[in-house]
This record gives sequence, C-alpha cells and structure tokens, in this order.
Amino acid sequence: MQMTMIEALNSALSLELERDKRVVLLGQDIGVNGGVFRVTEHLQKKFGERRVFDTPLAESSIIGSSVGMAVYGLRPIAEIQFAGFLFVCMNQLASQAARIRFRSGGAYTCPLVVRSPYGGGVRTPELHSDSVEGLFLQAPGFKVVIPSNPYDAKGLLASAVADPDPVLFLENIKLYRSFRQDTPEEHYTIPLGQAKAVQEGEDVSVFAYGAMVPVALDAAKKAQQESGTSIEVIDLRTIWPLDETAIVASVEKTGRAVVVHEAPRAGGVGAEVIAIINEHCLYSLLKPIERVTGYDTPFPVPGLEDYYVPTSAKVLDAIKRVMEP
Amino acid sequence: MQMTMIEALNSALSLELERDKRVVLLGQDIGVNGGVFRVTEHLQKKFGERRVFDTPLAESSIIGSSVGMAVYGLRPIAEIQFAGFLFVCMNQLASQAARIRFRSGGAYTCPLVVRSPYGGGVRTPELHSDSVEGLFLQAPGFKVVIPSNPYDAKGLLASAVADPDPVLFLENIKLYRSFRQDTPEEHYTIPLGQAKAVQEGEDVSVFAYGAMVPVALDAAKKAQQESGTSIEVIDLRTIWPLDETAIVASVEKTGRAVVVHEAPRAGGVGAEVIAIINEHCLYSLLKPIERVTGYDTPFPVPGLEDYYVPTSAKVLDAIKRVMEP
Amino acid sequence: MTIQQIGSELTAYQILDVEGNLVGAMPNLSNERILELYRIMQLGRMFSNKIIALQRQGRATTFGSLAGQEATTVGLAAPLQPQDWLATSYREIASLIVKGVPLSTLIYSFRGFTAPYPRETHCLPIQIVIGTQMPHAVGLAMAAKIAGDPVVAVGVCGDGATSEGDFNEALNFAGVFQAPVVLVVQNNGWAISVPRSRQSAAASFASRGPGFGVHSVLVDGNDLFAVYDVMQQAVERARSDQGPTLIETLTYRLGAHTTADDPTRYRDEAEVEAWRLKDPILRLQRFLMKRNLLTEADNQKIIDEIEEEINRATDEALSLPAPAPDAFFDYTAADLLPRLQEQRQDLLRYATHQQNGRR
Amino acid sequence: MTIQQIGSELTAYQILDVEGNLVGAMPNLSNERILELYRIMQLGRMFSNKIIALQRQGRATTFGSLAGQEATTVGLAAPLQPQDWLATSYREIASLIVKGVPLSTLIYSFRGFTAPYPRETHCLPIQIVIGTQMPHAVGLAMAAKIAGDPVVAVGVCGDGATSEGDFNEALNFAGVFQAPVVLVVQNNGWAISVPRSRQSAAASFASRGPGFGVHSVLVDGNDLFAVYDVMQQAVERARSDQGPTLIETLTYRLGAHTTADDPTRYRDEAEVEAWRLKDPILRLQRFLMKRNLLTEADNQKIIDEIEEEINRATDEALSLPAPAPDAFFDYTAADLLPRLQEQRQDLLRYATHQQNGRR
Amino acid sequence: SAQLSNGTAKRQRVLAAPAVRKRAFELEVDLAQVPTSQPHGRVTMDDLETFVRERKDAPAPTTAE
Ligand SMILES: Cc1ncc(C[n+]2csc(CCOP(=O)(O)OP(=O)(O)O)c2C)c(N)n1
Ligand SMILES: Cc1ncc(C[n+]2csc(CCOP(=O)(O)OP(=O)(O)O)c2C)c(N)n1
Ligand SMILES: [Mg+2]
Ligand SMILES: [Mg+2]
Ligand SMILES: [Mg+2]
Repeated sequence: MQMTMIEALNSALSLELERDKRVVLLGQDIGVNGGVFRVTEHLQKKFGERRVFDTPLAESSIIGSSVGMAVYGLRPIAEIQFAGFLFVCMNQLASQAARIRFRSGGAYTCPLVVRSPYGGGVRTPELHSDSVEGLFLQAPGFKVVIPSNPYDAKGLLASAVADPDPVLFLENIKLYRSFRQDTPEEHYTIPLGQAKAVQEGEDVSVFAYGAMVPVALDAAKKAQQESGTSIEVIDLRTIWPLDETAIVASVEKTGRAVVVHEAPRAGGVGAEVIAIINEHCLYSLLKPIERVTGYDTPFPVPGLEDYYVPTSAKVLDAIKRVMEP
Repeated sequence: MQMTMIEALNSALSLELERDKRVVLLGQDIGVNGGVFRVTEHLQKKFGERRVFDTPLAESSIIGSSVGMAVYGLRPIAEIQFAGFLFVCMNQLASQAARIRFRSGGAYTCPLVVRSPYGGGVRTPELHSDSVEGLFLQAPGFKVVIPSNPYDAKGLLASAVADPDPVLFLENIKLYRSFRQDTPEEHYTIPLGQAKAVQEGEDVSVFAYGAMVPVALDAAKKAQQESGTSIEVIDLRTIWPLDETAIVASVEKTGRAVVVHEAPRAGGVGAEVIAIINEHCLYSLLKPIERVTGYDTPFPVPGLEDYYVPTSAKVLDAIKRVMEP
Repeated sequence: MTIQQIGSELTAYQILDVEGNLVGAMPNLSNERILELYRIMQLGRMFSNKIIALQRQGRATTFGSLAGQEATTVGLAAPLQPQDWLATSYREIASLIVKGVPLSTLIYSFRGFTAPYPRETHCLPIQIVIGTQMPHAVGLAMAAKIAGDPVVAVGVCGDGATSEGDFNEALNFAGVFQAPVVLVVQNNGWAISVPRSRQSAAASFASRGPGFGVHSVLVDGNDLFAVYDVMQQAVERARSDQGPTLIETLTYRLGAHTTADDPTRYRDEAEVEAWRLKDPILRLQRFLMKRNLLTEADNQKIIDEIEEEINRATDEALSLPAPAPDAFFDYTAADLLPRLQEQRQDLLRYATHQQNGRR
Repeated sequence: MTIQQIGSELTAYQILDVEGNLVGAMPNLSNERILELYRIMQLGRMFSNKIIALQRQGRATTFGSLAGQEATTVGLAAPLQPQDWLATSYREIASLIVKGVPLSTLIYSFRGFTAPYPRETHCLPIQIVIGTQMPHAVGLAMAAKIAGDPVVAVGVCGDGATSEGDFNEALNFAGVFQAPVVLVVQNNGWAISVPRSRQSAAASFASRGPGFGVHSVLVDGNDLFAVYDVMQQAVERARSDQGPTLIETLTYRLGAHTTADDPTRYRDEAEVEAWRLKDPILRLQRFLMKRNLLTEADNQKIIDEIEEEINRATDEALSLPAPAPDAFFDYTAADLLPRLQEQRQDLLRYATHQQNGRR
Repeated sequence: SAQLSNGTAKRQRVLAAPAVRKRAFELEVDLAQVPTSQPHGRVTMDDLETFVRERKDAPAPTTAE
C-alpha cells in the first residue's frame, strides 16, 4: 500500500499497540490531536486513553516517568514534540534511561522508544529543526535510528519497539509527507544497526541518512550524467551503532567517500564515519573524506536555513573533489 | 609561587573578582564551604555574599539565571558541581546561553563561564567522573577549555572570563591536587584556542588533554627509552575550537598520530581530530590514527574505572602500532 | 486591593466586569493612558491578524496569535519603566510593542530573519523553548539586585509552561533570592491541544506560589484594569525590595495555537464563543463608551490609524532586503572562529546560485 | 489523624514525643513489629557506621550516612507490600534493608562494584543524580495504574532535591495522573552545606503539594510511629485509587553529608547537639523501655546481634571476588554491540597487567 | 595517475597509506608495480623507496613477485 512516512509510522504504532498490551504511547498533544504531525492520529480513539495519553508539558518527566514505566514492565513509546527539545530532557535520557540496566547490573532494564521529529528546510521556529543525534554518540546507552523512507521507517520502528534497550527514533520532518512508497500493511521488522546501499556504485561512497539520502541520490544522478561517475549511496539508517562493516566494505571498493548530514560538522556522525574509515580501511583511501554538513553554528532562522542545510550542489562538488586525482 | 591547580584556580577567581566588579560566582556549596573541592575557598568571605553565593540545588536555573545576569551586564562564573550534571542543564547551556547572541542578532550577549570538575581515577560515585566535553562539539556556542596543569589553568580561566561569549571550563579532578607548579600570583592570560606542544618530537604526534597529558608524557618517555621513538605530545587545552593549525603542523611533521581522551570513543574529540587530519593533511599519514579513549559505555563503577580510563600502557601500545611499517 | 489568600477557593481579582462596569477601584490611570492602552490592545489583535494573513500568503513563518489575550499582554507591560526587563514566550507580541519594539522589527522577524530588538527596550527575544525564559527573568532581577539598580524583571509564560521544571525552579530562585521579579502565567486555557485541566491538578497556578514562598495573585486576565493594577503593585513590591510576585491571569486563546494548528480537532466552538463574550477589547471598549471617552467614530478612527500603521510597518519590513545569506555567522560570537570563516566562505560560494525560498 | 491544612502555620504530625511518650494514637503495630522496626533502625545506624569505618580503611567508596534519619527511612518503607516499588536517593539505606536488599549486596556495592539488588525487592538502585528518581517513582505508579495492579510506588528525596525541576515535574505528573505514588521529602536540614533556609522560601516543603493539587502532609520525621502512620495512610490512599500524597518528614542529618564532607566548616555543633536530643532511636528506645518491651539487656543483645550480622555480611561482601574487569560490558545492553565486543577484548588485554587499586 | 571513471570491473586497488600514495604519485610510480612487504599487498613507504632505488639502479624492468 502506498504510504507516506507519517502513515507508515502510524501503521507501525497501531500494530505495536495491537500486538503487545504492554505498549503505551505518551507525549504532548498525541491523544485527541493525534500529534502535531498526525503520526499518532486515531490511536487514542482506537486503543483508549489508558494506553495512548497526553502528558503535561514537561519533557524531563515524560522520559523520567517512561523510565519508571519501562522498569515496571510496560513498553513505553514516548514522543518528544521536536528533537531540539531533547536538550530539555538530556539528563533523563543520558544518565537514566541509558543507564538503568548498567547501574542495576541488569536487574532492571528500559525497553523505551523515544520518537522525535527533526530536520530543516521546512520553515520551523527555533529548536524545531535541530539535529541532535550526534550528542548521543558521546552519551552511550541509546541506539539512534533515522529512517529515510516510509518502508524503512515502519520496519525500523517495529525493531526499535522490540529492542529491549532504549532507542531514539528521529523522524525527518521534510520526509514526513514528501513522497509515498509501497509499504506493507502487516507487521515487519528491519534490523537495527544495518545500513543499506540504496544505490550501488564503484567510484565514490556517499554516506547519508534522513533527508540527506534523497539529496545524495540527486547529486549522484548528476555526477553520473555529467561525468559518468558511479556513485554508491549508503543510507546509514542506524546512527548508533553505525554499520561499520558496510561503511568499510564500501570504501574498500571505492576508495573515495563523502558523508552528508544536517547536523553541525564538529564531532558529528561524519567525524565518526571518518574515524571508522581511518581505523579499518585507511589504506584503501585515495582522497580525503569529504564532510558535507550543517555549519558549526546553531541552526539558523527559517529565512536562511536553505543556505545551511546541505544541498545536492554541495554534495556534487564534494563528489567532484574526491574524484580529483 | 608553587601552586596546585586548585590554588591556581582560586587565585584566578580571586583576581577576577577583584579586577571587575561585574564578576559574580554562583553554584552549590561554593560560599561558606568554599566548593566541594575548595576551589572557591575564602572568596565569599573576601568579596561578600552579594558576589559569591550559594544557590538552591537546581542546575538548570543556575545556568538560566546566569544567562539573565550575563545579559544584564554582570559576568557570572557559574559552577556545576560535577560535569556529569551538565546533562541536567543541557538545555539552558545549548539552546539558551549558547544562542542568546545568535537569537538576538547580537543585541544581547552572554559572557558566562561555567566551571565544572570531571575525570576518572578518583573513586567517585556515578556521574561524578563523566567526560561530557564531546557533546558540546555538536551543540555550537560554547568554547570548551580543559587545562592540564596549574599554570595553564589560571591563565586559561582568566581568558575564559575575559571572553565575551560562553565558555565551559572543565577541571580534571585527578589533577586538582596531583602536583604543584610554579604559577605567577599576578593576573595573566593564556589565549583560548591554542594547543601547546608540551614535548616536541619527530616520529609520532600524541594529542591529549586534561589528565591524559601526563599519561601521554609517561608513554612518550617509555617509547623513547624502549625504542628511541621521538614523541611529540600536544596538549590541546582548548577542545572547542580545536587548534587545527597545531594539529596539522604536527602531523605534517610526524605522519603518525594518537589521540587520547577519557571520554567515550564515538563522536568524541578524537573523532574530530581525525576528521581534521583527514581534511588538511591526509597525505602526511603513514598509518591509521589511533584513538586511546574511554570505551563506548557509561563510565563504570569506581571498582572498575582503572580498566576504563586510558593508561600509559594503552597509549604506549598505540604508539607502537603507529610506528609499525 | 485585597490580596486573595490562597486556599482551595480562589477568586480572581477583577475591576471591570464583562459588561464594562467598574466593580472595583480603578488603578491610577489617566484617560489618555487608558485610551493609549486600549489602542495598543487593538493594535495587538490587528497586528496578529496581519501576521496570520502574511503567513497565509507565504510571506511569514508560523505565528501564534494573541487574540483574546490583549488585556494581559498589554496590562503586564504597561506599568513597566524603560529600565525594566521583559522575558516573554512567543505569545506576548503586544507586550513587546508596549516596551517599544518596532512593528517593522517584529514583522521582519516573522519573515524568518533575525531582527535585533533595540537593546534599550530591554526585551529578550521571544522564547520558543517553553518556560526557559523564566529563569532568565529571575537572573535579570538577581543582577539588578546585585548591582543595586532600581530595575524590575518580568517573566511571562503560559499554562503549559508551568509544568516545566524551569518554571518551578525559577519560582524557587525568586523566593530564595527575593529577586525583584514578577512572574506572570498567562493561563489561556490551552497548551496546544492539552486543556488546562490536564496540565495540572492544582486548583490554580497562583496556588503554586506559596509552595515556593512567593506572594501570589490570581487575576481576571481579560480585565485590563485588574491586570494593570496587580502588575503595578507587583512591580512596586519588587522595586521596593519586597520581593517577587507570581501572577496568574485567567484569559483565553480565542484563535488557534499557531497558524499550523487546527483547534477544531480538540475543542468545542461553544467554549470559544463563551469566551468571546468576555473579550478583553470589547470589555474595555464598553467601559470607554459608557464614559464617553470613546465614540464609534473615535473607534473607527483608531482602527483606521492602526491599519495604516500596520501597513506602513509591513511595507517597511517587506521592503527591507533579506539579510545576506551568511548573516548568521555574524551572530555566533564576538570574533568568528577561523574554522567558521572558512565555512562562511563555503556558504557564500553556493549562495549566489541559491535562493532561500520566496519571501 | 487530622490532615493539616496547608497555611502559613503548619504543625508537624507527631505521635511520640522526644521523651518517648505517646502524644497521639498509635498506629496499628504489634509489639513484635515495633521491636523489629526498632532493630532495623539500630541496624541502619550501625550499618552506616560500618561503611564509614570501611571507607576510612580504604575498603569502601564515598558514603552518606543516614545517622539521625532512621525513623524516616525505616518508617517510610515499613508499610510497603513486597509488590510495591521504592525509588530512593543514596541516603535511604535502611529503607532498602526493610525492603529486603541484603546487607552484603549493599556492602559489595560500596566496595565500588555493581551489585544487582534482587529484582523482587522492587527497589531501584540508589540514585546519585539528585531528584531524578522522583519521576521514576511516578512512572512506576503510572504503570501500575495502567496495568490495573494494586501496586504503590514510593519516591524519596532530600530537601535539596525539592529545588530540582524533576521533583516538581514529578509532583505535577502525580497530580494529573492521580498516580498511586507517595513522594517523600526527607528534610534533614541540609543539602551538603546549604541550609534548609537557603533552599527555598517556602514555609515547608509540604506546602509544595497544593500547588500541584497533591494532598500533602508534614510529619515529625524522627518519630517512627508518626512516619509509619502517615506513610501507611498515604500508601492506602494510593492503593485505593485516591491518588498521590506528598510527605515532608522533619529530621536531621546528624553526621557529615558524606565521608568526603567536613560539616564543621559550615554548621554549629550546638545545632547538632540540639537535634541529638531528638534522636529517633533514643526516642523509640525510651518508649519501649517505659513499656517494658525492652530492657537494657535486651537492647545490648540486639546491638550485639546486629554487630554480628553486620560483621558476617561484611566478611561475606569482602570475600566475594571483585568482578571481572570487563564485567560492566555485560550491563550495557541485551546484546553486546560488535564494536563493544572488540573494546571488551581490548580491556581484557590490559587487565591482566593492571590492578584497579586495592579493595 | 589518470582520473578514475566509470569502471565496470571491480577495482583491484593497491593498499597504501595516503603518504605512500602521494609519494608514489610524485615519483610517477604505479603502486601496483611495487613489491610489497606487508600482508594483503599493502605497499609501505619503505617498499616504495626500495622499488624506486632499485629501479634507478637496474636499467632493465623487473617483474613484481
Ligand atoms: C520545551 C518545549 N516543549 C514543547 C514545545 C512545543 N510547544 C510549543 S507551544 C506549546 C504549548 C505551550 O502552551 P502554553 O505554555 O500554555 O502557552 P500558549 O501557547 O498557550 O500561550 C508546545 C507544547 C516547545 N516549544 N518547547
Ligand atoms: C543533579 C545533582 N546536582 C548536584 C549533586 C551533588 N550533590 C550530591 S548530594 C547533594 C546535596 C543533596 O541534598 P539533599 O537533597 O537535601 O539530600 P541529603 O544529602 O541531605 O540527604 C548535592 C548537591 C548531585 N548529586 N546531583
Ligand atoms: Mg567570559
Ligand atoms: Mg496556554
Ligand atoms: Mg538534605
């Protein structure tokens, strides 16, 4: 069935609520309102207020109470209304949800999924487009998943819910409704920690995730048309743990790499991909790895965001640079 | 005068309070108690409760109120009792203090210094030894400074206070009292953003900061003794912005690099150093850059922390690996 | 005015009833000042409508109208001195206008550009992250007290914001430091789709204060005089070093949460209609007309002038050039880091071939 | 028991006065149970002293004694059923003991090793990050309510913790969801060196509750019977779906904040001495002796048995081997990530040549 | 070396550190011709310098092992 990412996510959540009575959804405006992006539309009506409910406006307690619920034995799926507000509950995420198993020596665990929209190019107010996935690399305990299409979104969300440990599931706002894709109505999973070659190629490995996947594909098409360059586009899908095997295999093949993400450059996923390539296949590298990323500034005002978010043109130039002799 | 890092910091704070009436100190237990590590000892008595005061137990409001004070025209130096608790106030740091200039188009600025102790090997409870500097690379707006010795600590803190924008000043607990060093009693500054070659060498560049600097020096000494390897040890001192010029110059000279930090490995300062080397002097590299870091797990219990924090032996082995053909 | 004791039964302080009759003692306001404040209330609403219209034309970004909340937003700012500070959410446009932020500056910001307020307005930029402005307000007040300046700070937030840790922490700091701050909660009945009743089990947000040792007041937020009165007293308390005040204003969000919201999904039109009867602008208008301080003709003149003022400001703001694509680099720090200088050049290289949508 | 109205004057509920005389109605406790609770109070103090002694010998890590707080810590846990959950700070060792966490487990944890509590104790691991356990307690309670289980959750924190956003947010969630939770504030007069008076301008922490619509109680925290009584009532309220309760217990931290603290730097010995007169153990002892439920010989026997119990547990905990150096990798996730498997091997490679200090 | 373009065959690339590649480029040496001392056919700087030295010394082209 043709589904937008929103419909795919709604379908996934509905199936999870149906399959497992322990699953509950909580967040701001997710009940009657169905979520500000309608991802939870109709779910409260279908499953009841006991299992799909709005909370007061308090991110730290949304996560904190979710930790308690998860320890008790429920499987909470908490929504943080925009990923920029993950800063507000960073402590309950990084020092609590991420560590309850660690701290308790396995006596207690936290099967929590935190969903949150992010991403630029959609004219949002401040802190509504920020990419914060990079922070979680330095705060171990969460898996981080960022789908680029409806089909992956549904399968990855199902896997996230099945995962016995905390998962942060970031949903790109620009991709929410940007296209429809054939997506099964029934339950299925896509494993976490596995990247996907959305396009195979020989000359350059372009690593991207979220809304940067279509950007990378567009640049790849132009590179092919303009100079016959054969681009391999790898959708990372899981940001932590990164699929190091896939990253390394691709660079061993091509010898040239570009990493694309909206998040600021420093210490981000791009830096870690470079570090992984450095560690495992430096000897295959023909050119410096290029990072095409947000700048090392806060996400700018809507009127200037298009200059900040990586574009196909920037990725294409990066491809050309790594193709230089 | 021979000073420990604590004495050097106390001296710096005292001088700042004296030189500039706008400087105020706030935090938990910094007044009568002089700080849990005595860094603010006697300052309340000397400068009064109006300017050196204890707050209620609330990190978010320590930073939030400091933002207000800084905008008003004071120069607050806020202490967060342990760096692990920076998670608690991450929002006021990353979305507020870091962005008030950005958000207001320069109408308002935030000359705030946030001081906080961190670091392992000192048998602290949970969240008292965590290294969190890496998160701030992905949340632009703060400079991040981590001194490795009393002399640098005093001069860097003075620069941090003079800086018109937010600075996070992380103080390694193990180094607080581990040695004395000749330190001037008068005011002086050491520029932010400048690394320092604490030992020059030809064969390997070892980048470190905080308590990892003496660890790196110890490994360097052993390498010299065991195999005559000439190690250049660079104390990064400022974690953001990194001194890219110094990093690149060193690797252009040696062609081999090791980065050492207590923080977990993924997406940390080590990853960014590797990315910088990749970008500016990839072709100087003879071997993959080694990272000797904390593991990608939460900081472990005191009873096991010595297995987690990088040791001289681990650094020495990394040096040996990069010295291989 | 008698300060209501916080108990399980609270009465909201009121001076002007729904019909525009005085049911309490007027605050000390000249007729000119009252008319001026009435005008700004009308301006606030019309201005909100203008931004909404611009947004529908694709010329402004997401915007949250203050329709229904004009008495609170104007009344809370009106007693302030120029040196006093204001830290609001995104809902208090009229408060910023009272404090002197130009209309064109606000419109320019809603075009999606950075629009610095004149520093002398002492208004922090509107705050998006709910509740975070409340500790800022307390900090501004703490600084004033430390500096010995006769300055008061005002923090304003919504009912939703009272659930945030920052709101409660700010209240506690205010109490402990006896900060010269006034913390105002605009209880407009909703936090997007979450009704007041689901935000807190407290009988009122005013009742939050005593738990932090902060003097608290509950006021009819659609009564300009009552809001002005409690605000003025709270500001004077603060300025005379008698400490902070928490003020809850009972009002209502007549419109959608923002231009991106559809309130018909979660609330009844009947409730909205009931609150329209308590419209703050109508109420004051009735008072003024009963007192012959305003005629229909006067009112029309005011509205026409406001429309002209708004149109002038709109033309000005729309004619202002978009900022340079790299403008935001100027606001990152006092000195641009070398690495950022390179990134700036990178942006400019592509900017000439790019256009950031249409404005 | 009469629920005190929250006003500017609050009286702390008391049953047993400082001399050990009944001044209120006894809760429903058999003599055997009272003696058992008395024993655990003594155990709590002696156990605290033992950990302190071990720390001085370099065999235990930083530890915060509960000396002076035995009535609260024992009294808050005593009415709990096995299925009830407990989320404490680091100060409530005796509460964990009441719930069945073995002494040797606790000592092992204070050696600096991960010591899983038996899951059936339903005790979260002690919490270091101040206040964060309060939303956990509320979440456990919310889950019980969602699941329809007759389970109550208890969150315990200190006076300092009430300033944290998390504490207040938890209270608000408790009220909104009518969660079957009891939130206990152990007001021991200090948060390290910050006295109660500087933590909040509130007349009491109990007065925090009404601002969130939560039923609140103030109790003499050094009176085991009073604590037990209010706790039992609060637990029953919660279990019978009558909602949450906030309990403030007035007590005192007789010792240092932790073994790393020197309280002579910031407080007067006179204050400590005054509170020693209100010692919770002495008070209950006096009651028991007046009732001939306890003689000096009985008491000595209890103390001797406790000492033996503690020594046995200590020997056991000290004889337990240190965990494998790589043990913490087992607790990172259900399945160890490939990258972490490599890191684990890296640790082991060096571990044989290393020794993590002396234990 | 020539710019690599739409190769359809799987590339058999010689492994070498970036510094070695650069040096080979400067010396106009095809790394694939250089005998390697390391496993997996990785060419070290020593290998390269040895090859260049021996190429200068020996006028006749040598075949790689
Ligand atoms: C920390 C944070 N969480 C969530 C949001 C998303 N959000 C924007 S406005 C809003 C509702 C705010 O309600 P209230 O405080 O009552 O203010 P009102 O809009 O009614 O004036 C929410 C949840 C946000 N901006 N900040
Ligand atoms: C979020 C956080 N900030 C600071 C600390 C450091 N710290 C440990 S205990 C303590 C005082 C706690 O006081 P209180 O809540 O009254 O508990 P008590 O120790 O008196 O039982 C502080 C500030 C911490 N552990 N967590
Ligand atoms: Mg500064
Ligand atoms: Mg509201
Ligand atoms: Mg205390």
